Amino acid sequence: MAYQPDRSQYPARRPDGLSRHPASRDTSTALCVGSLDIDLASGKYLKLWQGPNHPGITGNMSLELTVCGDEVVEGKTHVGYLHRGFEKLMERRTFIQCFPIVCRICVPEPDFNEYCYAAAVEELAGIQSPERADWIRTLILEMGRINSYLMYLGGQAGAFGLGVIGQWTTYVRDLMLDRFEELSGARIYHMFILPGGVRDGLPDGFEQRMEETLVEIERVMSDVLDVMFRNAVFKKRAVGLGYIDPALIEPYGVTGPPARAAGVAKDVRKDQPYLVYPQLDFEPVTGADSDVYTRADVRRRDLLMSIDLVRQILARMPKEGPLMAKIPNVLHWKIPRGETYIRGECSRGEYGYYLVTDGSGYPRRVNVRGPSYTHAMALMERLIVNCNIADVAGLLVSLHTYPPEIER
Amino acid sequence: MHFEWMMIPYSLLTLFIVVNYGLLLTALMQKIGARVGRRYGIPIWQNYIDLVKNYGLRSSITHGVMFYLGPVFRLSGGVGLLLFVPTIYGSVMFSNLSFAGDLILALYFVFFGALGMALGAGESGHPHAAIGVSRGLSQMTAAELPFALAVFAVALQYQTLSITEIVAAQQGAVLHWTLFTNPFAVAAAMLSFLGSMMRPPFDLVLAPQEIPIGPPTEYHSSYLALMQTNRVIFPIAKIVIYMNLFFGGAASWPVFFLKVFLIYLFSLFVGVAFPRFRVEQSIRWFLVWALPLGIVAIVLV
Amino acid sequence: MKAELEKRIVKGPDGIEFEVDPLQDYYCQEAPTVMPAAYSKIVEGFFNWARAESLWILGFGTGCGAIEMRPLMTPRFDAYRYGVQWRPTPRQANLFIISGYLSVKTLKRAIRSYEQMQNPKYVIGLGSCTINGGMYWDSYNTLKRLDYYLPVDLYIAGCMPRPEALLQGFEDLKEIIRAGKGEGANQYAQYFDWYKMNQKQVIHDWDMPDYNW
Amino acid sequence: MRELYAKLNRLFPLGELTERRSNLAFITLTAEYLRPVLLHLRDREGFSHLVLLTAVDWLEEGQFQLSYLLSDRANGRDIGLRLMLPRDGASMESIHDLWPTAATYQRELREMFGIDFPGSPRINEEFILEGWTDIPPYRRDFDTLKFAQENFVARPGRETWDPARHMKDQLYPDGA
Repeated sequence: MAYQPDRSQYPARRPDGLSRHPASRDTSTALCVGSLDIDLASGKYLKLWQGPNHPGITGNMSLELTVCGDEVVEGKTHVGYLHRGFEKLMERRTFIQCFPIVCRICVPEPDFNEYCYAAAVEELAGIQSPERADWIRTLILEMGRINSYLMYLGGQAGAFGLGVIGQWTTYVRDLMLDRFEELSGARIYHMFILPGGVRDGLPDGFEQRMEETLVEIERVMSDVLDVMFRNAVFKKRAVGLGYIDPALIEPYGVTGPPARAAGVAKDVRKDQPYLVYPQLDFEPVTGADSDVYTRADVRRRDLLMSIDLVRQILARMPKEGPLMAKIPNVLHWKIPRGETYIRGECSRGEYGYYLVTDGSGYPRRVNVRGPSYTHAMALMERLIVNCNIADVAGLLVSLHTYPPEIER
Repeated sequence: MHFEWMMIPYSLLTLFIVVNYGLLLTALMQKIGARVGRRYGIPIWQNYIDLVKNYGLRSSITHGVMFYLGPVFRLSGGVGLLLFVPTIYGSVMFSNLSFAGDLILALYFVFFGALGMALGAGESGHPHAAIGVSRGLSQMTAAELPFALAVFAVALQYQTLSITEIVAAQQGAVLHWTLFTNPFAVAAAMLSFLGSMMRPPFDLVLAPQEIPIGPPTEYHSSYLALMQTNRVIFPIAKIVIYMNLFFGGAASWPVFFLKVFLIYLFSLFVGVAFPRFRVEQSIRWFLVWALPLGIVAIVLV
Repeated sequence: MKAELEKRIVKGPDGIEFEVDPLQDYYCQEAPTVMPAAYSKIVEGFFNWARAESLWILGFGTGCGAIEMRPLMTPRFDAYRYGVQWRPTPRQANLFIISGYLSVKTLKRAIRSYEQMQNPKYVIGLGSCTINGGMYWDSYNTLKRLDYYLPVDLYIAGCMPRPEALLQGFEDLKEIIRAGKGEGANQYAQYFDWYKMNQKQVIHDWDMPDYNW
Repeated sequence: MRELYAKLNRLFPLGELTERRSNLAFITLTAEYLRPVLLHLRDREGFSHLVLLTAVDWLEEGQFQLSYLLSDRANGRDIGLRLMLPRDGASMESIHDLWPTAATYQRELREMFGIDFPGSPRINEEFILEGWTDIPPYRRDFDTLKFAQENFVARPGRETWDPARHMKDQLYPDGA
């Protein structure tokens, strides 16, 4: 069969004679630097687009695969479908106006954006957030991590056709979203951690309802352990798939669970503790085999550890105290020239904000470092070679990528 | 037994009952599957509405003649299979045209629809359809092998190829069923049955996360409605064969409904609890587990 | 233009040379036509009822609203109860939920997906950003007004809308369809030139046929 | 970090040091010393993780600042390398051979700032934008609001208030 493009997808071309800014790049001469010389007309290869309209793709991105038989010989990640230009938009918003839009950068786990942005602003403005606010921030980040992992487990099982896990985990994720809702009033975008502190304290009876939710999550997790992790077919699919050599960890900037599954105990919570993590009792979860199964297992155990951390936080956090530091009038808030980088360990790896100020009331430059940026692009394009078509979705999900943080 | 004109309205009546039962049964199965996932599930009459909607869509496009004929072949495979096996044992009304066809014809019809579909989906030109077809045909070859062996074992055991006579030989007591007289053949056939029901771990033809959704990707409107109709007839027709060969047939409609439901439920239970195999894993599984059972069944007979 | 789209002579594996013009051969350029309700009022009413009760959503999460789709189809909200299902291919879907802002790059894919759906088809704009740009009112890469590019039947406001709002939206859409007012596909065919003009205004590198079925 | 700076300064001529935290510092340097410094930091000092590579547009000074952020996990410290480039015809040596993942960052910078990295893989392929013909959007002289108003149709009825005046009218009508 000759080359047939997937009809839901269509590559781009630029009509000639369009006026172009000299600095904008001229793609008409773009050369595809591929490792292989692939002659599509030979009938041996097939070009296959997966996504953006594809249930096996994590969100709105696409993979351009060249397959030979059932085997992928080359894969390219295409992103940009969700680009909103956050980094540009924030340059024309005041520091407090940036606060409601940062959480929109990463949808399934928005709280890390709020924390990193708030902490970066506080550091450059020389503000210290109160201790009780730090405890609540840690609580929210750990709750968000549990949410994100629950979403992931459903996706990982679903990528191999085990849909029922997704039903169960989404059910408990909804319970967790209820806790978020009573805390912040919103399910997805909480907008709770603002520069200077947090918006509010815990509502009455929150600890007890939280405990009930955690017990329910643990119960479902033990079911997930039986049905997913001890399932012979799941093991058959996941064990040995998508092996990341530990030597690739540093060159490819791999962080978070993929790195920990390779036996490298990379965890920002331990390496450069922030918020109240130094006072909490935990050890980074690591694995050894560095395949899809180990990554899923590391995340499952990390989830259980987060449940334990939430319990520790609720038991030890101060019940009284201020929630907001004194911040200047937000309408005339100017921050002196400086630059900083704030990082945190989100469920996918190292999440960071690079903030540059120039003494005006607006950020000079904000750069978001999402873990998917390195995982889904360079690493994915390397891992996907020689992978079976059937395993592409499982492999992509196992890197836990969220495209909005790649393109912002 | 010879042909009478009255048999044609009788078979159409069977077809009508089976279509309605199939629509309700598939919805019920979806509901049971949904209960595993803690959901309430679709309304029991949802399949009727979907069918009407798909027939009622205003536009449809075609990719060529075979694209038209694919669903037609598929449906005729399902209907033909149903019509040439006796639905209710001992009933003149619902024995259909089974006097004219034997086991070999039934086996042929099992394959026929899938082949027609492969041709039609191939013409749709979608790469996912092409991959789905190649997956489907290779898996079907592996999965039908143990079934064919089991069928031969049964045919040898009863020394006949007529389905009616096989059913007749199993009447009398539950212990007369092939299930108890030749358990290896039944086991081989039931494993093969899993492979043909399009449920995990053997749903690699549809595989929504891998090649959404395989051969039917390009099908829509009335083509899809035809395929939906087939999707409710064909599994039941196949289950009728299994029921007749291995589980003593059915002497009345209530028994028929119950047995079909239980056999269908078997594939559902396996389906909700397992992820999907890869192609080569699936084929290897059939060759390693189901095929030896079929050979043992033949040897023992 | 990419090399793979240019008219060229291809030598097949069997050694026969033939000419391929991808834009002509792979895509049908025929413009859509208005397809009136062809049946008597009662039949059409019956079909409209069936269309309303069987909404098949295209599984294309174009924006952040896609995150609430999974809760929508799982135990808490379970939209299956109302005849709502996912379809992974546009051919079989009737309802396109534009789940949030559309970037210019996604708009291209959304148009293609929409045009592959079969008449009658419906579009729901989810979230404030489809209505007037919402949070991204000054962004250079997102559309501010969805109904200039695709015929929208219903908007669901919010950032982001809760699953309850979505369920209510489905009920409202059913009302619209049952009343015979869900004629977005015909509207698209009728004002095809206007929609194309708007689409080409934002997509600077238009490199597909005007209509692909 | 001061010892590290002193040690580095003996080997390479470096610019100023800005200490942000005890474990985060930024060092200015010139383009020709970037590669040796990166290599030294990566291989000798344990800064093996490239955290990010991004640019800042200092339009008023006519310069781009490239920021290379490296992290040393064992000692929990980070170092940022600042590098000033002239804004016109900005071009920089590619470091994709040191960190393969840098190719992605360089592709983004090429697209969003118009900074060229000759030799970087797929540098001229479209990354995020598609069919973009205007100024690279992250440059300061690109006005996103103006672009949006020119290109997209806005729905009438959207009002924008100046926050300061709105707050004054709503919260302090007495003029406090």
